[in-house]
Parts: sequence; C-alpha cells; structure tokens
Amino acid sequence: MLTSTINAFTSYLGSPLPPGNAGNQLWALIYVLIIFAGVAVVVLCMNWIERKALAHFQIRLGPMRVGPHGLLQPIADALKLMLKEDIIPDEADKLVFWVAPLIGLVAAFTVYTVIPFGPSQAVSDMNIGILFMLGVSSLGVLGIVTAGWASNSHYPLIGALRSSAQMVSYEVAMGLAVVSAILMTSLNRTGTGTLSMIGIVQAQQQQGIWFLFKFFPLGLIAFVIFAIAMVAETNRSPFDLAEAESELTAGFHTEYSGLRWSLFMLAEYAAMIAVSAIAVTLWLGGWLHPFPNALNGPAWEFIFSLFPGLTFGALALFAVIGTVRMPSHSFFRIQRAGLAVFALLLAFIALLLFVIAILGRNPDASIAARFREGIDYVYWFMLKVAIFMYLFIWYRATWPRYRFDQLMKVGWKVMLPISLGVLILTAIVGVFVS
Amino acid sequence: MNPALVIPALAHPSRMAAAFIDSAPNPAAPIATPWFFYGLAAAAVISGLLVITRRNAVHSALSLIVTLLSVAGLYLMLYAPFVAGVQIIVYAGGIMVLFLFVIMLVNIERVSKERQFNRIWPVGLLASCALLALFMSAIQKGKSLFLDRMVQLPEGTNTQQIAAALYGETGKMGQYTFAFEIASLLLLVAILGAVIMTKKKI
Amino acid sequence: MTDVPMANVKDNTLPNAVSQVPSSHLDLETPEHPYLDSNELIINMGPQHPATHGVLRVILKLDGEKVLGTECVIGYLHRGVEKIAENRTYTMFNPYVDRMDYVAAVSNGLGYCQAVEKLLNVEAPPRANYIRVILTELNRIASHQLWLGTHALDIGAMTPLFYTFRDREEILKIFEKYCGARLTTHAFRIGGCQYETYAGFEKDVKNFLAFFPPKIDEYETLLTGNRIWIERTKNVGVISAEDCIALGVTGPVLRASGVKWDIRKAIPYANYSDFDFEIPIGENGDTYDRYLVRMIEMRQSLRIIEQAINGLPEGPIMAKVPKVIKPAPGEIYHSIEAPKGELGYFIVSDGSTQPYRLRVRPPSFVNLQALDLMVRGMLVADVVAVIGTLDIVLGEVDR
Amino acid sequence: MADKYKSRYGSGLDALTYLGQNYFTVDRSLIPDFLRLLRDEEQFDYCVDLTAAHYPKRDKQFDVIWILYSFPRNQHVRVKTQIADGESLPSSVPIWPTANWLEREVYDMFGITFDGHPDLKRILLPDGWKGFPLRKDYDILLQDKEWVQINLGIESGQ
Repeated sequence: MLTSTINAFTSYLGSPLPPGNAGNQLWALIYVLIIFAGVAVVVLCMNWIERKALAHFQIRLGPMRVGPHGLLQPIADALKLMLKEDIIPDEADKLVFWVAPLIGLVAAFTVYTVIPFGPSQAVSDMNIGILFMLGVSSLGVLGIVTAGWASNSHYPLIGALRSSAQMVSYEVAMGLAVVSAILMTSLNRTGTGTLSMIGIVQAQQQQGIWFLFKFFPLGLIAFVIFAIAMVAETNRSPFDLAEAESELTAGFHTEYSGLRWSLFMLAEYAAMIAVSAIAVTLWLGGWLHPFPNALNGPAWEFIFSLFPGLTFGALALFAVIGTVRMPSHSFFRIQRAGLAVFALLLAFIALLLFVIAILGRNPDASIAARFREGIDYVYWFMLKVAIFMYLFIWYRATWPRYRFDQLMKVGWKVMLPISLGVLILTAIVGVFVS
Repeated sequence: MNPALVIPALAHPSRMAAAFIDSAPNPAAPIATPWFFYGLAAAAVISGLLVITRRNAVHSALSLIVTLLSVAGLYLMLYAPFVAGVQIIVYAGGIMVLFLFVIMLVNIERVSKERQFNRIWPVGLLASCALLALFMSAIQKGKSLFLDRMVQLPEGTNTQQIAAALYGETGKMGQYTFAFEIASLLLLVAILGAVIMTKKKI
Repeated sequence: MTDVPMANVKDNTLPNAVSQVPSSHLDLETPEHPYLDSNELIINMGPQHPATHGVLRVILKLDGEKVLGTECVIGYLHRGVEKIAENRTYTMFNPYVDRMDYVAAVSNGLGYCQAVEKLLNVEAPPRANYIRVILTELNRIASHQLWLGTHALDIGAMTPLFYTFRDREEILKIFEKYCGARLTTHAFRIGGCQYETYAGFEKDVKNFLAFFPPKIDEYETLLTGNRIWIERTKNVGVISAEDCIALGVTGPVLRASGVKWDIRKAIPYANYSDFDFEIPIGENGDTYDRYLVRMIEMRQSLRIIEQAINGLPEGPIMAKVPKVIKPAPGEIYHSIEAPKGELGYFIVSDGSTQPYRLRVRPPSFVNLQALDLMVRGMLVADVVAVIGTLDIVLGEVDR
Repeated sequence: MADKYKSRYGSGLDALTYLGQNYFTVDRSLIPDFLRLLRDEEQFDYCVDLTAAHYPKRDKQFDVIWILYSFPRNQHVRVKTQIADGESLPSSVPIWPTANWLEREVYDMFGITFDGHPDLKRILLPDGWKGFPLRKDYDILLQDKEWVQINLGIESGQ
C-alpha cells in the first residue's frame, strides 16, 4: 500500500504529459486542488497588491493597520465578508439570486483546467484548449446577467444589460485576435495548427519566437486587440460599466452582500488571471523564458533558473527594508516582528529555490532537474501574468470610464475591423512564408 | 458487457486506488463512459422539461443553458470536442446571453402570470409522441447500421476532419464547402435585414 | 496651459427669445400597454447615490439607457436658513451662511457681509477688502479643486480626486491659520475682517502661489488630453448661451457657453477693479468647455491672489460699524461671483436688529434647473457627468 | 426709463431708488405685461431671483419681488408688487423659464400661487407638508407634527 502510494506520487514526475492526458487521475486531482487553492490565495494577494498599488498611485498608503503594511488585510476582509449578514432582497428571485454568483465562480475556475503552467504542469491538455477557455469564460457573463436580473432592481438590471452587450461584443474581436494567433501555429512543416494551449506554446518554442513579435507588427496588433478586449471582458476599468460605481452604485452586484458578494469578487479576479493567462499563452510564449531563440543552451538555462530565487530574494529584501524603516516605538513591536518573520520566510523560499536551481542544473531525468524545470516554467508563466495584473491596476488608476455607446463604438467600429484585417493579413503573409 | 464500456474502478471497487495509479498514457481511454452518459442525458432531459414548464422565462432560459451544456458534454463523449466547444461558445455563451438580454428587456411579470399551456397542448403531445415513434422505428429498422461497440475515434484530428469537410483539403473542395458558404450568405442577409428593420437611421 | 478661445458676445445682440421652456413635469404614469413594453424605465437616482453629490434625488425616465426626462427632487437638506435669519441678529446670522455652500464658505460670508455693509451704507477698508479677496480667491480654487476631483471621479477617473484633495489641504491650512477653521470659516465680519493676518501669512500665500501652478499642470496632464476624458465630456450636456440666460444659469457654466460675464468684472465689489485678470469663456457650452473654463479660472485666481498679496495695503481692517447693527428700514440686493455662480443676498430691514426678510439667491439651486434640459436625449452616464459639471452643493440648493 | 413707464402706466407704477438700487413698485394688475415689457423692450433678459416677503399686519399681506438683470445694460432692477393672502399671480415662467423653481419655492414658503405655472408644487418641503414656513405667523419652532409622525415614525423633535 505504501509503495503503491509512493509510486502514485512519483509516477507523474517523469511524465512528459499533463496528468489529465496521462490518465493519472490522482495527480489530476492534486493539480485541481493546487490550482483552486492557488487561485484563491493569488486573489487574496492580488487584493492586497491592488489596494496598495492603487493607493500609491493616489498618494495614499492603503491598508496599514491589519498586520505590517496591511499584509493581513485581505484575510481580515475575507473573514469579515464570511461573517457578514447575507441579505437576499424580498423581491428577488431567490433561486437565481442564489445561483448567480456560483455560475460566475464556476465559469472562472473551470478555465484553469487547461491553463498550461508548463508542458506537463497543467490539469489537462485538451485539443480544443483555447476554444474551451473562450467558451467557458464566456459563460461568466451568465452569472452577471442572472445576478442583475434576479436582484429585481433597476441598477443591477442596467448593469447586467450593459455587461451582456459589452461582453458579447468584445468576444467577437477577442475571438478574431485569438484566431490570428492560432493561424500562426500552423506555420510548420506539416501545415497543421493546433488549438491546444500547450501546443500553442510548443509552436512558439519550435518557431523560436513569441507570437507577439511574429510577422511584426501583425502579432503585436492582434495582441493589443486582445489586451484591450480582455479588459472589457473582465469588466475592469476603463470598461467597468457593468459595475460603474458613480452611475449604477455597484451595477450588477448592488444587492449582494457578504459571502455572495465576495464570490463575485473572487470570480472577477479569477477571470482576470485567466484571461491574462490566455494572453500570455498565445502571444508571450507561455512558460518560455525571454528570447527562447537566442538565449538557450545550458548556461542560459542555469542563469534563467536563478530568477525565481532572485525574485523572492528581492521581495525578502523589501520586507527587510520595511522592517528596518518601521518606527522604533513599542507600539510597532508586534508588527515589526511579524514583518521580520515574513522577510525570513521569503528569504527561506529564495534559498530553497536557489538550492533547487543549483541541484537541478544538469538537464537529466533526476527529480531535482524535473523540479527545477517545473519551477522555471511556472515562474515565467506567473511573472508574465503578474505583469498583466499590474497593468489592470494601472489602467484603473489612470483612466476615466467609457460611456456605453462609446464602448460599443470602439468594440464594433474599431476593434472588429482591425482584428479582421489582422486576421486576413496574417493568413496572406502565412501563405507567402510557407 | 463490453469490456471497453466498463470503467475499471466501478467494476471492482477494490481497485479504486489502482485506477488512480494507472499512469499509462492512453489518450483514447474512455473514462466512466456509461455513467457520464446517463447523468448528462438525464440532465439534458430534465432541464429540457423545465424549459417548457417554467412560467418564468428567465428560469426557462437558464434551464435551456443547462440542456445545452449537457449536450455539449455528450458531444465530448462522442469524441467531438470541437463541436462541444463551439456549442458552448455559440449557444451557451452567445445566443443564450442574447436571449436573456431580450427577456430581461421585456416586462415578464405579466407574462409569467398567464397560462402557458393553452388548448392545443394535446396536439403538441401527439406530435412529440409521433416523433418519438419515428425515432424508435428508425432505431429498430436500422439496427444493423449502428455499431454496437466502442469505436476508437481519432480524437486528435477531430478538428481537422471538420475543417476538411467544410473547407476541403489542399487542392480539393470540401464536401460541404458550398453549403457552408450558402449558409453564411443567408446569415449575412438575415443580419442586414434585421439591421434595416430595426434601425431607423443608419 | 490650454487656451480657451476667447470669443466675445457682442453687446446688444443678446438673444431675448426663450428658446425652450423646460417642464419639470414628468409623465410618470404607466404606459398604455405594459405588456411587452420594453421602452421606458423609471429609476431613482439618489438621494443615496455616489454621484449625486449629497442628497439630490433625480427621477430618470429612461428608454434603455437614453434619458427621456428628469425630475429633480430636492429639499432633503433643507434647514430653513432664511427662517433662521429672521430670528437672529445680523451678527448672529453670519456663521449660518457658511453652512450653505460649505465648500466655498468664505464666498458666502463675503456676500453676506457686503450685503449688510451695503444696507448700513458703510464700506470696508481697503486692507480688509484685499484680505477678503485673497481668501475668497483661495476658496474659489479650493471649491474648483473639490469640483474637479469629484467630477473626475464621477466620470470614472479615481486618481485626480486624491491629487486635488492633497493640494486643497494647503489652502485649508492657510484658512486654519488665519481664522481657526478649515471649512466653515466665518472669516469675515460685517464691516471688514475680525482678524489681522497672522505672521507668515504672506509667506504662506506666496508659497502656495509657487506650489500650485505645477499641480494644475498635473491635473491637466491626467485629464485635458486624455482621449476617454475628451470623449466623455465633449458635446455632453451642451447648453447654449440663450438657454443659460433664460434659465438664469450663471458662473462657469454660463461662461463656458460663451457669455463673457463675471460679476467681479461687470459689477466690481471688494476692490476687484484693482486687479487685472481674464474671464475665460468657452465656445460650445459642453462639459469639456466647462472643465477648461474652471481650470483657467483657477490660474486666474492665482493671478488675482498674487496681485493682492503684493499690493496688500496697510491700514485698519474694520470699518466704523456700530456695536449693535441696526440698519435703517429698506431693501437691498447684493450679489457676488461665488465659485458656482451669482450668489445674491436680498435683505429687507425693518429697522430692528434682525433682518425682516433675508433671501439667498443660491447659484446651485438655479443652475440645477438646467439639468433637465442638458441631459435630455443623453445617456445615463452623462447624467452623472452633467450633475458633476453643474457643480452643485446640496447645502446651498436646499438651504 | 422710469419716466417713460410712469407716464404710460400712471398711478399703477412707481419708480424708486434706495441706496443706489432701483426698483419699481407696480400694481398687481400690471404684472405679466410689465415684466414682459421689461424683458422685450428694456433687455432685462435675466431673472436673477423671484421672492416674497410677508407683512401680516398689512391689508395686502405679501410683497412679491422680481430681481432682474440686463446683460447689455449691466444693470439690476427690482419689481415689487403687493398681493393679499389667497390671491394668485400670473406665472412668469413663459417670460423667464428660470422662474419655474423660484415660483415653486415662493409657493412652498409663502403659499402664493402662480397661475399658468407648469408644475406648481412644493419644492424644498415634502409634498404633504402643512403650513408655509416663511410666513411671519409660522413660528420658527413650528413643525407639521402629523407629517413627521406619519412619515418619519418619530415624535416631533421640538
């Protein structure tokens, strides 16, 4: 029994396929759990980072009280939201009101089953991966629409109408931009492309270029179209009309409170990460490190594998600086100790990552090498996603909100023709190249 | 029972752990086929019934989404992932959102109070019974045409096959290219018509 | 600095015709066929709403997102200021006016004190007037800053709010040092100012003069050339000069419609004629022009403050005013250019120590009337933008 | 200007000045016509304010005052008329649309009705309120206790 369990755990480590495809259900399950827990934790971190970053954009400090530099604020908020009274309006359609946040959440989380954190670091590799992602993430709008309708109130209804129209419109431009990236995957010897998320990244690996730079500037334009559409798809500023605070108080979730409301927030952030992951996979080379064509070979591999450790080292350094700079008053003793422990924790992780990077520096089949590879893949993928998440915050701090008709105008009259044009041009150039 | 249709774990509960451990890469291995089929079919039928019995149009629409998703699951089981994906994107994610959009714009309070089953419901019942009989007889008559065992379909190339049927392979027109183009033209005409009919000023 | 084209409205060509009589009456009855009626939606914006700047309630009649009509319901903040005035002496009533337009309390006080001075037929000494001008113009900047921050927030830009509040703090600090209060200052007395400037007043004001222009540039960097900002404000809430005059709309809104009229120039009071400044006017009368007009007004206010602080005369700060203020029977109307428009006081004296009747002509109240005209046919999002651009303060609307 | 109108209207009109501010006292019967004349002939195109004052001891209890301004002339003028309690005035909304809310406020505070007003109802006070607070016989501490009790569910605060 023990050996079989150990086997079960180790069996996957040497597999070149994602567990879903290898038929390794145990690891598929583990992956699902890791990803769900991971997304929840990342959303909490994201919440803190957004509040802090936004605050610093706006010459404020943001949360400072709960934990050192407000580090425990998201946890406190989550607890508060769970304990809050759950209000369902009298006139609401109870069943739909109850189901709506779940629809959004399930749609946002299901997407993660096909996100490739690495060539074998995914739950599953579907051969319709990108279609599945677009399809399931488009179900997210159902949650918003039903929430707005079920509240039986005017502001949520208008929010729901706005968001349904908005998401359906931007999906078109988004889909066309995606198609032009998929077209690029077919530029190989056999001329067959792929819809598989892992296949798309592997195509970029084979062609030795991120699709962002392919057929410059076609890839870039398609990417920009997608990057705009994905902000609209996730209802984020400047396209946050569905929850436009100053117009519709809170849009579709006006009547929601407590846990249900937090489910919407969770779904929103999960969807943000998901669409960023699509963008990273399609145009930014997924788990590939920068310049995969030029900078490869064992030496570069080793240098790039130091980056995760360096990142955590830098974070630890920031925490240390924060600890040192904290006022030396006795009021801050606990906070200071907390931040110091946090710094130590980060430094320990950094150390661990360095050790793994050094142990697994030889690209053989040893467990350390597999581990090192896996960490590299996940690190580069997450780093690129993190850049997008920062962009989301940056947009929010900078821009006013679009008006509904302008939003539609941009979607249909600007983005759609451009993405169609890019698609056609990509096809023509692709034919000439091959 | 055909061994291909049996999931190992369900056949021998004691082998439940073994099923997890089985790590041999076998892309076309059917996973829990019959039970998933029963579950999805039941979901599709029940939610289909809900679609026509709910008084509230939004409830009906939501049930219809469940039906569509169940059918998408069935497509997946038939190794037609592309069709399943398109089903989700186009029907569940696109058309149903528009349905809901329209329903929400309409004042449904009044509608929901009205009787939905009017006097011609026996005719409808009769028609659906006739349809059922037709299907049954078709299955009965054409039994020899259906395969009675699991077929190993080429999952990986399913999307390419659809493409070949629609657009043709290199240098060859596809089987349905003409029909496909006609259909798209028809849709274009319908869109233009709708725009002209609704928009007073273009 | 972005220049607004200075187009002057020629004398005697002002249109007399009333182009439109807006009706505040909304047809709120249910349509004939409620069945499958997808056209009209009546929503209540406010009194608790993040973008109505207080407790304004606007009933919107919508066709989808298009506004078919509005009706403002006001009075949630009604405190009966005019009734209170009849039961207080002239001196006792002075602090009450600060509570009307509480973001421009100094202007309110200036208007009131000058009205009573006019009724007493006394004139504040020049030094007092210069101090008044400095504080009033600082207050105008503060009011415009608050307007800019909240207006931008309404349109969805969060960040300018914090920038404007940061810089408004500098003005409030000067107020606090001068008279001890930051918001409801009660800075002036009938006949002049109660307080002499504190030591370092000049330095503080000059520091502010140096500090603030880059900050205006900063606001403008965020907004003036921002594509989304321009799209959200250009051709939104357009109101013509004719309609402005017919509806009694004053202040930056009137000027943005192209009427070069500012009471500081037209009927100078408090030594405003000593100062050299421009009146910015707009061309289209849309939200963007109103934004630009107010931005330029802030810069012009700085010019006025600079001249006033450099030329601050020596002398007394109080005119000879009797201990007990008992004006002769009579009526007086006096108006000043408050940040929001013409702020007037109509006082009827019966010879006693209390006003017999005191009427405040609040700019916000009258300007708010134009809302209906400005948002008809626009979208819901524009209602918010227009409420913001009218720059109303509900304390003044409701009094 | 004053002389011109004085000769035209005779005893119904008087032009006065107090502390440099001009005002007309006119008879109630002249009201819409004279205001219209001021706008059309004398270019008083901007109605600054419209208000009233209550003199309970007088026979004609109310003074109604229009404060007008002319952009071309850069001049203010006031028009004042007296009416008795219960009497109504013709609305000046057709002359200056801005009078709409101002007349509503006068109605709200004094109970003076304006004929031809498009939507004469209370503006600052709630719709069901009883009494007109700016009348002199309305004490400063007075409240519509019934209204407060029904709508706010509390005993009147004062």
